[in-house]
Amino acid sequence: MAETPVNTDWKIEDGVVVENGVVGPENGDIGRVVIEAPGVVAAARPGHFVMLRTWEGEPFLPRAMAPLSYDVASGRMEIFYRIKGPGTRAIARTHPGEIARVTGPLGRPVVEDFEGRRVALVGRGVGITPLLPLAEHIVAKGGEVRAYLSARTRDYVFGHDRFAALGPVRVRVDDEDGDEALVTDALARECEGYRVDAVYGCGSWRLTRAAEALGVSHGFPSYVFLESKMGCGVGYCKGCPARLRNGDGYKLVCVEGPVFPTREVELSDPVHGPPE
Amino acid sequence: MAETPVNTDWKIEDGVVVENGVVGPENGDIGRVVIEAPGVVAAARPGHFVMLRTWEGEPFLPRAMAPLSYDVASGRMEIFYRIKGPGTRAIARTHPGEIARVTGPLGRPVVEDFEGRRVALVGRGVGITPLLPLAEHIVAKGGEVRAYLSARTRDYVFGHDRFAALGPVRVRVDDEDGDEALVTDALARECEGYRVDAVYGCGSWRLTRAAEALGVSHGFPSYVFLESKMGCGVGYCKGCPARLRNGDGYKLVCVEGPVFPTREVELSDPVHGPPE
Amino acid sequence: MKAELATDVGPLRLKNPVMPASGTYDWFGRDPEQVSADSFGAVVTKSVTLRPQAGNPPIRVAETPSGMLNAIGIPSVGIEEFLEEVLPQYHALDPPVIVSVQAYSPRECESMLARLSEQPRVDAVELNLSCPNLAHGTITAQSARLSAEMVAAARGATRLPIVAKLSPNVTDIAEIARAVEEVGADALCLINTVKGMAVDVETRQALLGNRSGGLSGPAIKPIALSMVWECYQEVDIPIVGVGGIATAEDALQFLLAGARAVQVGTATFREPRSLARIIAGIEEHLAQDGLHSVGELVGWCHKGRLTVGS
Amino acid sequence: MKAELATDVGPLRLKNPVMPASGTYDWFGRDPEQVSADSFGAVVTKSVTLRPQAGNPPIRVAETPSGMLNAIGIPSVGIEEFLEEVLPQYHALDPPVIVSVQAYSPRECESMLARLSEQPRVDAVELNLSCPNLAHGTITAQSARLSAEMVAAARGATRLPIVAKLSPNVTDIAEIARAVEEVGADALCLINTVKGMAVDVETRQALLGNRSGGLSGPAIKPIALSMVWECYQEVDIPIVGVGGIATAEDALQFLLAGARAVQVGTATFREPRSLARIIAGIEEHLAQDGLHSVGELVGWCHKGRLTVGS
Ligand SMILES: Cc1cc2nc3c(=O)[nH]c(=O)nc-3n(C[C@H](O)[C@H](O)[C@H](O)COP(=O)(O)OP(=O)(O)OC[C@H]3O[C@@H](n4cnc5c(N)ncnc54)[C@H](O)[C@@H]3O)c2cc1C
Ligand SMILES: Cc1cc2nc3c(=O)[nH]c(=O)nc-3n(C[C@H](O)[C@H](O)[C@H](O)COP(=O)(O)OP(=O)(O)OC[C@H]3O[C@@H](n4cnc5c(N)ncnc54)[C@H](O)[C@@H]3O)c2cc1C
Ligand SMILES: Cc1cc2nc3c(=O)[nH]c(=O)nc-3n(C[C@H](O)[C@H](O)[C@H](O)COP(=O)(O)O)c2cc1C
Ligand SMILES: Cc1cc2nc3c(=O)[nH]c(=O)nc-3n(C[C@H](O)[C@H](O)[C@H](O)COP(=O)(O)O)c2cc1C
Ligand code: FES
Ligand code: FES
Repeated sequence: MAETPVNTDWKIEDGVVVENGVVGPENGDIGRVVIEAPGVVAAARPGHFVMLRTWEGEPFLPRAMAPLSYDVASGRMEIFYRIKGPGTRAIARTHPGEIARVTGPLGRPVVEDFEGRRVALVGRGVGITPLLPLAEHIVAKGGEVRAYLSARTRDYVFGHDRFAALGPVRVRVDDEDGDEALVTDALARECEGYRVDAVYGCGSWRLTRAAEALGVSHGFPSYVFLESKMGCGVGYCKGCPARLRNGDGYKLVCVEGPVFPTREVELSDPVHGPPE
Repeated sequence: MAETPVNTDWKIEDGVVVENGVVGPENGDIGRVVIEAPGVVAAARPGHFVMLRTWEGEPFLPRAMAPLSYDVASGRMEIFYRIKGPGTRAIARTHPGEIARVTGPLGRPVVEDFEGRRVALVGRGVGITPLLPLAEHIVAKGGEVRAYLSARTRDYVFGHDRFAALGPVRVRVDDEDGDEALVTDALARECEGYRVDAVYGCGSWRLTRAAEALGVSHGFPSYVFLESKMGCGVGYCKGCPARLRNGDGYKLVCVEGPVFPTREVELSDPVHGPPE
Repeated sequence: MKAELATDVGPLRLKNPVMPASGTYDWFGRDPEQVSADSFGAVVTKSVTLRPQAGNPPIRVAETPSGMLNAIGIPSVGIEEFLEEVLPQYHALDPPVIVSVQAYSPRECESMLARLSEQPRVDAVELNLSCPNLAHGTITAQSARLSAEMVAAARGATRLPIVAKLSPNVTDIAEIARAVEEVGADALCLINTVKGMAVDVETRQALLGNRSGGLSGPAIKPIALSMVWECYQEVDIPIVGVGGIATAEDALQFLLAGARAVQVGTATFREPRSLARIIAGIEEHLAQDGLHSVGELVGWCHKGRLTVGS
Repeated sequence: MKAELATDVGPLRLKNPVMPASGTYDWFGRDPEQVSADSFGAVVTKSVTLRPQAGNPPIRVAETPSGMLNAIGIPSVGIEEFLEEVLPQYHALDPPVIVSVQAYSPRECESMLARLSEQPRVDAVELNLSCPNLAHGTITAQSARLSAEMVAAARGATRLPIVAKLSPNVTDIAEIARAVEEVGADALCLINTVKGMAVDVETRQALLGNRSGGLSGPAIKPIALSMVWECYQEVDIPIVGVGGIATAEDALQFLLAGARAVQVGTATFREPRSLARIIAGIEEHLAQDGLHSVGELVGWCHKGRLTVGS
């Protein structure tokens, strides 16, 4: 089923919440939590995610989260979460010092060698976060990155300075640039004078589709970080299908993803169709 | 069904937890919580209880609690709880400042006039608590009280000094006097030189049965504060039956009790038979 | 714009679609201020039996994950005392009064309904076909034949609207639904509790006095929703949805699946203000979505996809 | 004193009574250290079908109060690839391997069991009779006749122990249990998921891609316990209990109600260490209660009251 063996190198760690709070002045619907779980942090690679549960009782299932950063020295990971349902509301209620059960690292990491390669990263909202570990990895491996980040407001361009330390960053925020301004327009312009070798999209179907179209016309591959409601996160439940583009069934986001070549998978929300 | 109309004078109050913590050095299985809920407190009479929920999510149902004291001036009630299941564990986890949903006051209060009457109160463990409001009421109404209190250790003789301020107190604690020493032995001795007009028992089937036997031989009535697993606490669910002694069906603890004449009801635990 | 909350359940007109479930609310002559049955879409009584009965021995209720088990056993004063002592009190209430009837045979059903038909303020009867204490061992609503016999007897005895309350413990709920529709039920009430059991590890015995009980509360909501959906496909009479409703969103899910009204049971035990909050929440939701009436939502699931966001 | 955790399920000898439920655990050639299938009483595979199939479209899982709905649809590589690629990996494991089989007809069942009987390391088969995707519209285990036909076909094709996994969505579980016992099932597995549905208020549609799904998790524990209890009264073959088990106490309740072993499904998704903890918890409980073996507890509920405290 899987082309490479399923990741079974995860652990379940009873980590501890170190910091937790709401980010930015807007609706108060984005939180940031820092969790100490040295075992998981030490093993994490770009593309990995974790299943997180900071609560007892309801909801029953843990929640998939892709950290913005892992700090091996302190054993800490930093997660931004959009507060929308019972799971993220429960995370928001957690106090420092309380237990955070973390299962991870999960999924297939992005482990290619990026020596000499130029990579564009296109992210929006909390979908920006998994791109930072990737950006760091690419630069560490001798590649170049440019980040194209989109959000509702400037507060939600997570990790902006850290991306900026790694390469050029283009930003579009709705409340300044308008809802219709796509950050991929900047990528489109820059593709004209600059060779791009690959693009990774996350957090917006619209931006990812735009990035894919640029890839097709300029001849570079595009990848997407997919999301799916997950039962287990580890390959047991078969509950996280990504619809394959050729109509040829499904792959499992948790063990065969979360990163897929865009040509393989359908780029639309299974419930709501194509949003934003 | 009921001889007097069902109590519908209760309210649901979103009170607030003011203090909460474990009591005494032993197992850490008794907690004390102070809740500010002025509306319920103002209306409470001896014999009343409340349904309490300090948690979101599980367990689904609130828990019946009989406060040790109500302070109208501060709008606060003081509850001692034995930590044994999910409900009391959830209470134990509650922090000051958090919401405590209180439905009450519930049940039929003890409203007799106690002018010139001498009342013995026999309680054990957290079953001591409902006796204090009754003791205060009796003394306020011109009666006399003697308290016969039993517990595992001295820390668990709740409200000892407040009982002592109202009348003589006899105490038996297991860790000093042994498991087999019944505080009702003291009552038995004192019944010899002293006229007792009534006895109220709470928190121990064994002590209540002993008190009843004394009542029968000395010719005074005995009453018992009954417990039952409750669904609603307000008479809707019919889930809290007290078995009538004559085999004549049931009464509902929440609306026809919790205080019953012992001659009416069976004095045994419906699940575990006669314990302690 | 104020949305219209009124809804029809067959011949019954309700000012809003929310009522208590039988056995989970009682009118004691007056209500605590925060409960106020006058605001309900209807009032449903605890099931009443022909003859007085005491109910089951303790323990009668147990908690389960997101729900509870009950083995109450329908304590009842009997129909005569009910008509004399209990029902007259309900005259003070504004909403329609639905009397829940527990009959142990079609004959009992007939005689109870005949008595109820003479009353001035009974607006409908709900036949509790789903009680597990029947003499011949099956629950009426587990058999299409027995259910039809009971409803037919009721139909012969009254012109009052008849709501047939079915059991989820069946292989094919639609079969039972069709059977009672055919003999003249005016509406379905779906679902009664699901058979369940709790074991006490300490005593090593069944926890409930009656051994098994009925599971209710949020735990069973997905089961109830599925049965409402199925019966909506299969019968034409209106459906009252019940099972695990605790919030306005829950209630909306039942309307979308095909219920014209809903009942709230166990949630009241956790929070006696539940019904009032659900009514307010539905109203708010309709306004937010720019809908004119509750009726627009009923059965929407069956219509196909609503396109949003594009 | 160390208590004996070993238990027999018919001809199958297990070192402890705890195994994963089909479709909720997979052996991928190795395990994370904290999971370790080697400590399980047995291993049960995800159901395998004769021919490859892709499974259902998204959304496949939804959360419900104290549980979840799934409409996975049994994605399967088909029996041939299963035998070639998947099963050989299981040889590395110590516990007995139970292969779950999803057949769409007695004929398919026969041919799959014939193939499985040739394998060296298949210790038993579990027949999933409770899948809602059958061509002719009913779940096999909703009909005593269809269930018996399937089990009879299996019995004719293999001498391996056969565990028949039944559906809770029936009027009378004991009837189905007796039917499969009669044609040679060696054990029962009770229960599969309960039919349920979730509605998305935003889209106003069924949330799951396949509309309805199967409810699992703690929410259904009381239902499963009740069915184990009932079947224990009615059949002589051993019962494997499953449905909502998340703690050692849950597992003990199933043993007391009559199960000889238990399966743990949804709880693993919340906490992958669940099985290990349940095994340890049972052992601890036996020691505390001074019991010599798990077997002493099995069916205790049916024996009458244990007197304590006096
Ligand atoms: C690999 C991976 C990494 C993720 N990383 C992050 C992260 O870093 N930060 C973050 O905030 N979120 C992240 N998510 C998403 C997050 O796991 C879900 O949004 C989560 O379910 C929220 O839980 P909840 O209880 O708050 O909301 P839920 O109740 O689960 O969901 C609320 C609403 O959103 C819908 N919904 C939930 N999940 C999805 C989904 N995956 N796709 C479409 N609709 C959905 C539900 O149907 C519901 O209407 C990630 C998801 C995946 C798969
Ligand atoms: C009127 C009244 C007043 C009360 N006042 C107090 C009080 O002031 N302080 C206090 O600590 N408790 C009091 N109780 C008891 C308390 O409500 C219950 O013990 C409560 O259920 C504990 O909740 P839990 O979730 O912790 O335990 P649960 O899980 O509810 O119970 C734990 C164990 O105790 C058993 N059990 C629970 N309730 C009862 C019962 N009533 N009789 C016999 N066995 C039972 C259960 O079967 C279970 O095995 C009162 C009860 C009543 C009816
Ligand atoms: C304590 C209790 C008592 C009940 N009594 C009755 C009854 O007398 N008649 C009846 O038809 N249903 C009775 N029911 C079933 C409810 O009316 C309802 O169908 C069921 O509880 C599911 O709804 P819920 O999950 O909202 O509680 C009772 C339920 C409970 C919990
Ligand atoms: C995601 C998921 C997939 C399942 N797949 C199967 C399956 O393939 N075959 C089967 O017989 N049962 C399957 N089941 C049912 C479980 O084996 C089990 O009977 C049910 O979930 C109840 O147990 P639980 O509450 O412990 O999960 C599945 C359950 C879930 C939640
Ligand atoms: S979430 Fe369970 S298989 Fe992917
Ligand atoms: S607890 Fe519901 S009637 Fe007493």
